[in-house]
Amino acid sequence: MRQLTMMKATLEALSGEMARNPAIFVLGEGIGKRGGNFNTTSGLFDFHGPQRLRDTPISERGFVGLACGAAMTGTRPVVDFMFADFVLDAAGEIINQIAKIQYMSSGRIKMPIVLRGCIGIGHAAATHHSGSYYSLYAQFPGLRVVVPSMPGDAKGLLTTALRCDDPVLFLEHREVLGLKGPVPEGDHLVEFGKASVMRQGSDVTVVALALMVHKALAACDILERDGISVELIDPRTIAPLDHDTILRSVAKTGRLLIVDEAFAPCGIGAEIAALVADVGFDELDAPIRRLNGAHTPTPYSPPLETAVVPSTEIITQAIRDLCDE
Amino acid sequence: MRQLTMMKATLEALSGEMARNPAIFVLGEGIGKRGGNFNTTSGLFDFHGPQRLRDTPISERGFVGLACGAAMTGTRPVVDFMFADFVLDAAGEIINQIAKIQYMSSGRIKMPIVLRGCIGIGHAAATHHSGSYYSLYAQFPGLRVVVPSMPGDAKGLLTTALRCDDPVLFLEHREVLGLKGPVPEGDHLVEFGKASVMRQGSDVTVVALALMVHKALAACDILERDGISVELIDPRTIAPLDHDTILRSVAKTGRLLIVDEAFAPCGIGAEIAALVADVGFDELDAPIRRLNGAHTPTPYSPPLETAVVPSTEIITQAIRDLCDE
Amino acid sequence: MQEKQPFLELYRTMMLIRLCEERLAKSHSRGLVHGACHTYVGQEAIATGVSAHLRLEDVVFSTHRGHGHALAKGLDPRQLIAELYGRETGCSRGRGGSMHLFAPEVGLMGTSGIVGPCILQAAGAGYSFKLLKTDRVAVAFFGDGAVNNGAFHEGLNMAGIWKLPVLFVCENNQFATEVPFACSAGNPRVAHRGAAYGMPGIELDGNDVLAVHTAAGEAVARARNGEGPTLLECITYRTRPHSEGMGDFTYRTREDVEQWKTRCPILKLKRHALETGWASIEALDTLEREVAAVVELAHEFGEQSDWPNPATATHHVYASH
Amino acid sequence: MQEKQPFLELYRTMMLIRLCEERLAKSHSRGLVHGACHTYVGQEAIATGVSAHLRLEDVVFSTHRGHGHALAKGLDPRQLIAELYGRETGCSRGRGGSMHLFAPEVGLMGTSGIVGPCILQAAGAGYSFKLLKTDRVAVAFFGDGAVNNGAFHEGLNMAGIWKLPVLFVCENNQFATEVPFACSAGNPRVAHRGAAYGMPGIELDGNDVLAVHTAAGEAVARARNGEGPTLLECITYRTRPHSEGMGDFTYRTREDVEQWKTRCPILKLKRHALETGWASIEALDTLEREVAAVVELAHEFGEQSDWPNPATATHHVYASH
Ligand SMILES: Cc1ncc(C[n+]2csc(CCOP(=O)(O)OP(=O)(O)O)c2C)c(N)n1
Ligand SMILES: Cc1ncc(C[n+]2csc(CCOP(=O)(O)OP(=O)(O)O)c2C)c(N)n1
Ligand SMILES: [Mg+2]
Ligand SMILES: [Mg+2]
Repeated sequence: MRQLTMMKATLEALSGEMARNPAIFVLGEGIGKRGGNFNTTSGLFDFHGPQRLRDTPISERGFVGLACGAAMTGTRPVVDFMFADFVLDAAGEIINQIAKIQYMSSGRIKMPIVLRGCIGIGHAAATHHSGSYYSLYAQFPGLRVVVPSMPGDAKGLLTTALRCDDPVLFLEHREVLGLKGPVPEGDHLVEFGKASVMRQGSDVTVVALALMVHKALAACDILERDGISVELIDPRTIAPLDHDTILRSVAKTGRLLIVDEAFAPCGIGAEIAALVADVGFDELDAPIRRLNGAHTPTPYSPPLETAVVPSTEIITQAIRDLCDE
Repeated sequence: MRQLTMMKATLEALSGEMARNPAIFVLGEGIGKRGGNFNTTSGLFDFHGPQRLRDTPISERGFVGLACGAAMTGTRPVVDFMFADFVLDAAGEIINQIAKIQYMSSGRIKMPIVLRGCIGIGHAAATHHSGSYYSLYAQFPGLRVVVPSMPGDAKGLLTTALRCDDPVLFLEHREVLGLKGPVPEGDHLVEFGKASVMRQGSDVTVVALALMVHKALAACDILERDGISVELIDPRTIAPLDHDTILRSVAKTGRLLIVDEAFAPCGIGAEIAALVADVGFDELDAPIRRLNGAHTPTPYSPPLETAVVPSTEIITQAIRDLCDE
Repeated sequence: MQEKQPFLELYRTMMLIRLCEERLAKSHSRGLVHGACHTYVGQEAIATGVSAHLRLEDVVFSTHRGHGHALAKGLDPRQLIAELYGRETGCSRGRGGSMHLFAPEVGLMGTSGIVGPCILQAAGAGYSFKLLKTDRVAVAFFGDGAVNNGAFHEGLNMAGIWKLPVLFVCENNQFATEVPFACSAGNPRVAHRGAAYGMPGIELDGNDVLAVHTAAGEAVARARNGEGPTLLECITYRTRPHSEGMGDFTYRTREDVEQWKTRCPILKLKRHALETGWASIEALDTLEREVAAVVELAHEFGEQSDWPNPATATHHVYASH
Repeated sequence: MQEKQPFLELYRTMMLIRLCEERLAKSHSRGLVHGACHTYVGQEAIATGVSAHLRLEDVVFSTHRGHGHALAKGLDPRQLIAELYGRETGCSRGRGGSMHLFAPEVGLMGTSGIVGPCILQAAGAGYSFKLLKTDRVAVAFFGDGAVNNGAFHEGLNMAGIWKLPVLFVCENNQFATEVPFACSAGNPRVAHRGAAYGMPGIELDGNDVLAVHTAAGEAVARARNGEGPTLLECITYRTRPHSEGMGDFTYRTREDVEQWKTRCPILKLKRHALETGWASIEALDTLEREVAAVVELAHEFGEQSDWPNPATATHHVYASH
């Protein structure tokens, strides 16, 4: 299969859906002629013009709230945040409005909106351009939260998002945007709530997200040479979260490590641990471990930045330690 | 000891500290002459006047951001949200500014700010006046998160907050505001990160927060009659979270239930479960259980509202079930 | 508007709002209405004058004080009252209550317990209507309190630069809860703000339904013609407390309130009817009795309706159920 | 300002900013600066003219384009450059980088990677100063892009109603990244917005340091005297790309940029010096050479400084360590 970057893969999804559905439009800063800070809309302006690729003022709360009203009235907005950090100013619109209006209206109003943006530490981007907010959004009923790690999945998940009547947060790790992988041509959908088993294994289950999937894959390679067989799971969507795949794997391995670059407290790692400590308790042969980014604002300086993100070495060691438990 | 409502207890703390420290001022809607929607500043305006009890426009983001700048420059703002729901519009200021500036400035700027507001389901307040956001804030480094259940604790914790150089979210459950309990006179401090063991017991550990503490207490009474001995823990602050007290209790009982009115996914219940499933794993005799409010926006109609909050009966049953595991 | 019929319709709508509100106020004190209840008494002319120009497919976004907007847009009073009584037959099926009224069937896209979002959502509806090349119009109703909120600034600006078909209707009743508008706005003339966003801003007597009707007619026509948004500032006054059960005379005087009651929008239209002769006192009385009967029936309907089934409490969180 | 000395100081400060920025741009392309780097080239007159009136204990809050504000407020260029190089000796100890400069010792209370907050924080500092009964002053520097943000609206309004000692300095360089201000603001005259918030709004040539200096002097005096805030709109232009390494001629022409370079604030002051004779070309050249040496030393200092210790990466998250 052809290899594309995640950036190209999602552009293919968006471009295909925009051609198919005239009700889709994109809102964001620099997503018009400029084609998006991360090339998320590259080339689309020439086809679809300014109404469907709408450059906005720096009014994050405003255009997220505007997108909410648009989604309620027959169109399908895609809000392109650039960096997800910027959109905390719109948390009220997302959590109190977008997430709740289907419920409040007893399902008579739909909320087909995609909120996408870049997350993750890297490039010495420092603390206002590196947050990972997926666990924040996953707390709230009414939202779907997608965190792809692979280009093919990203295309399939974004296509699903663009046909979904629920609001979807689509959060793309900056350090993954440029990675290549196989991407199916034409229509390609990946269902929400279905994890991807990236490696099959029997000794230990590792659940990882976004960039951590790639680092964990490297760890799997290293450990394989030492005869440690890791089952690596990428949930791909954390709301909904695929319970079955995780529980089935732990039933097989008896051991679970969750690797997440984002903060530990009340994060998706805690949620997965709590799930398994309840429903999968009898299958466990060892404590459940979490490995997270350091609990600190992201520092700028490269050596500090490196120190706050779990590395392949640290992941490898954590898996070894868990196998020794 | 004299019995006061939580409302009166926190007013005593605030009023004492405002007398003691002229740098404290309060910002919020209706906290001036009106004395606060929940009487949080009742009577203080007459003593301290409009500069220290500042009625604001409906500019939640604005006055939280303003308080941030004030805290950086020699004063100690108390932001009174009324309902914590309203302050999602200020999430960017809290998460990207208030929480991060001590770090970014290498500790050369302090951030002595208290952000307080009402949380919790009740009074048919519906979905824009009933959220519990403590787990959201607990995810982020740089913030302290206090969730009192008892009037005496509330006084002691608010006093600590008002002398603390870190930003503190002080979130008061609406249905607890009017409950009475013993409150020490004069200076009274409760340290952050120290849980309160509300009941000692040996069969099962229950961790509960805010209103759920009161419902769990009722459950303890019922179960005691049946010979089930519950150890009930109120963490009081969830950031920092008192690991030791929880782990020590589970070491004794071997069983853990977390009761939290707020949403389950990525909530404080998940965090506590993950903690115990790791560090306390060997002590566990049964799966870790969580009991949460339903994962839905809060409905208005009383029978629906009742249905989404864990009741004493449901808590009692969950404890029984866990003891049977 | 030269004929009688539209005048009578305006009168009927205002009367319907007034009597519903008075009924709800009574029911609130009897415990039939749960949660908070912000009535629209005194401000009826605004929703009425604006909505008279709206088609079924036009949309309205409103606030915590939204009963009047809902009724004026065509919500069946039975569904309004049943909603506040928490019943399954309410417009939000009991999920919403006073501050969360949804009836997309009649273009009521929601009232909100949070101040501000309605402005942005109306801009968004305007965006849809423009993109879909319809001549539909969106309206945001909001209080003076919302003017100081970032949503006002960002929403009006986007509507201005993109020429969206939206009416921004500020109901300046001069207080946000108990805080006078003049204390919270650096410039208390709301209409003047239009200029900052490149749109006309018009100040009106919000207690004069004919004035509102005329100005809104022009603004709606502008919007439908693709000429962009308008900001209407309607000066008015609520003659009941901020919400039912709250005190009312610590921040304003009884005299002020009584004085404003003499400027009641319904009385004003009645006087106009009698002075100019487009309706007789008997005709107006008959109409009032009819409306009272409708409200009484709506109340009975609400009281007799079923409670929602608790087993459905988590339905409709997502589109798929 | 009649004597030479202050003129020379303004010249020196602008030159320091310019040469630091040019050094940083070079270092960025060499990989010495990590992350994004937004230079202030072309806008030097604004930070310089305003900060000339500020005392050490006055405070400044700034944006992503904050190097100039930091230097003008008195940050040692060594600490600036070391910070961008990611070193322990940087003003934020390597934690911040270009967009997060903190130096409370000289009243630099932070630059921010998020557009908007600096406006609110400056208002907050003004609140402190007023409550503490000092005559200190707070300044927010921000771009035209921030004007459409809710923070502008809420922050200016509060400063206006409470008469806070704050200068709101909008550097209107006519673009937010690549979007022309006229496309994103319903009314592109920023200074006119002052009226909405009850404060004077003054439009100036932001490339004329003497004009900025005069207007800022009056605004600072107003603030110190308890007369409240002022909005200054300084019309300017950045003559380098939005940030280092970005393209520059898709949204504006090379000719436009060249044209604006002829209006360089430093050249302008130089011309003024030579025309009116308050400084000779030799004196200015000497000064330039001195500044160049300072910048070169700062660069060396940065390059030779230690990296921060990774073991300290989580220090200072809370006050207690
Ligand atoms: C964002 C937000 N902040 C605060 C509140 C609490 N609140 C409810 S109504 C109200 C006053 C609103 O005043 P105004 O907008 O003038 O409307 P009015 O009540 O006068 O109709 C306030 C502060 C809220 N609902 N939302
Ligand atoms: C809230 C927020 N939204 C978007 C961005 C991305 N961004 C960084 S700089 C910039 C343009 C800012 O323009 P302006 O305020 O005019 O400042 P200038 O760069 O022209 O100095 C944008 C959109 C951001 N940093 N913060
Ligand atoms: Mg009002
Ligand atoms: Mg600019």
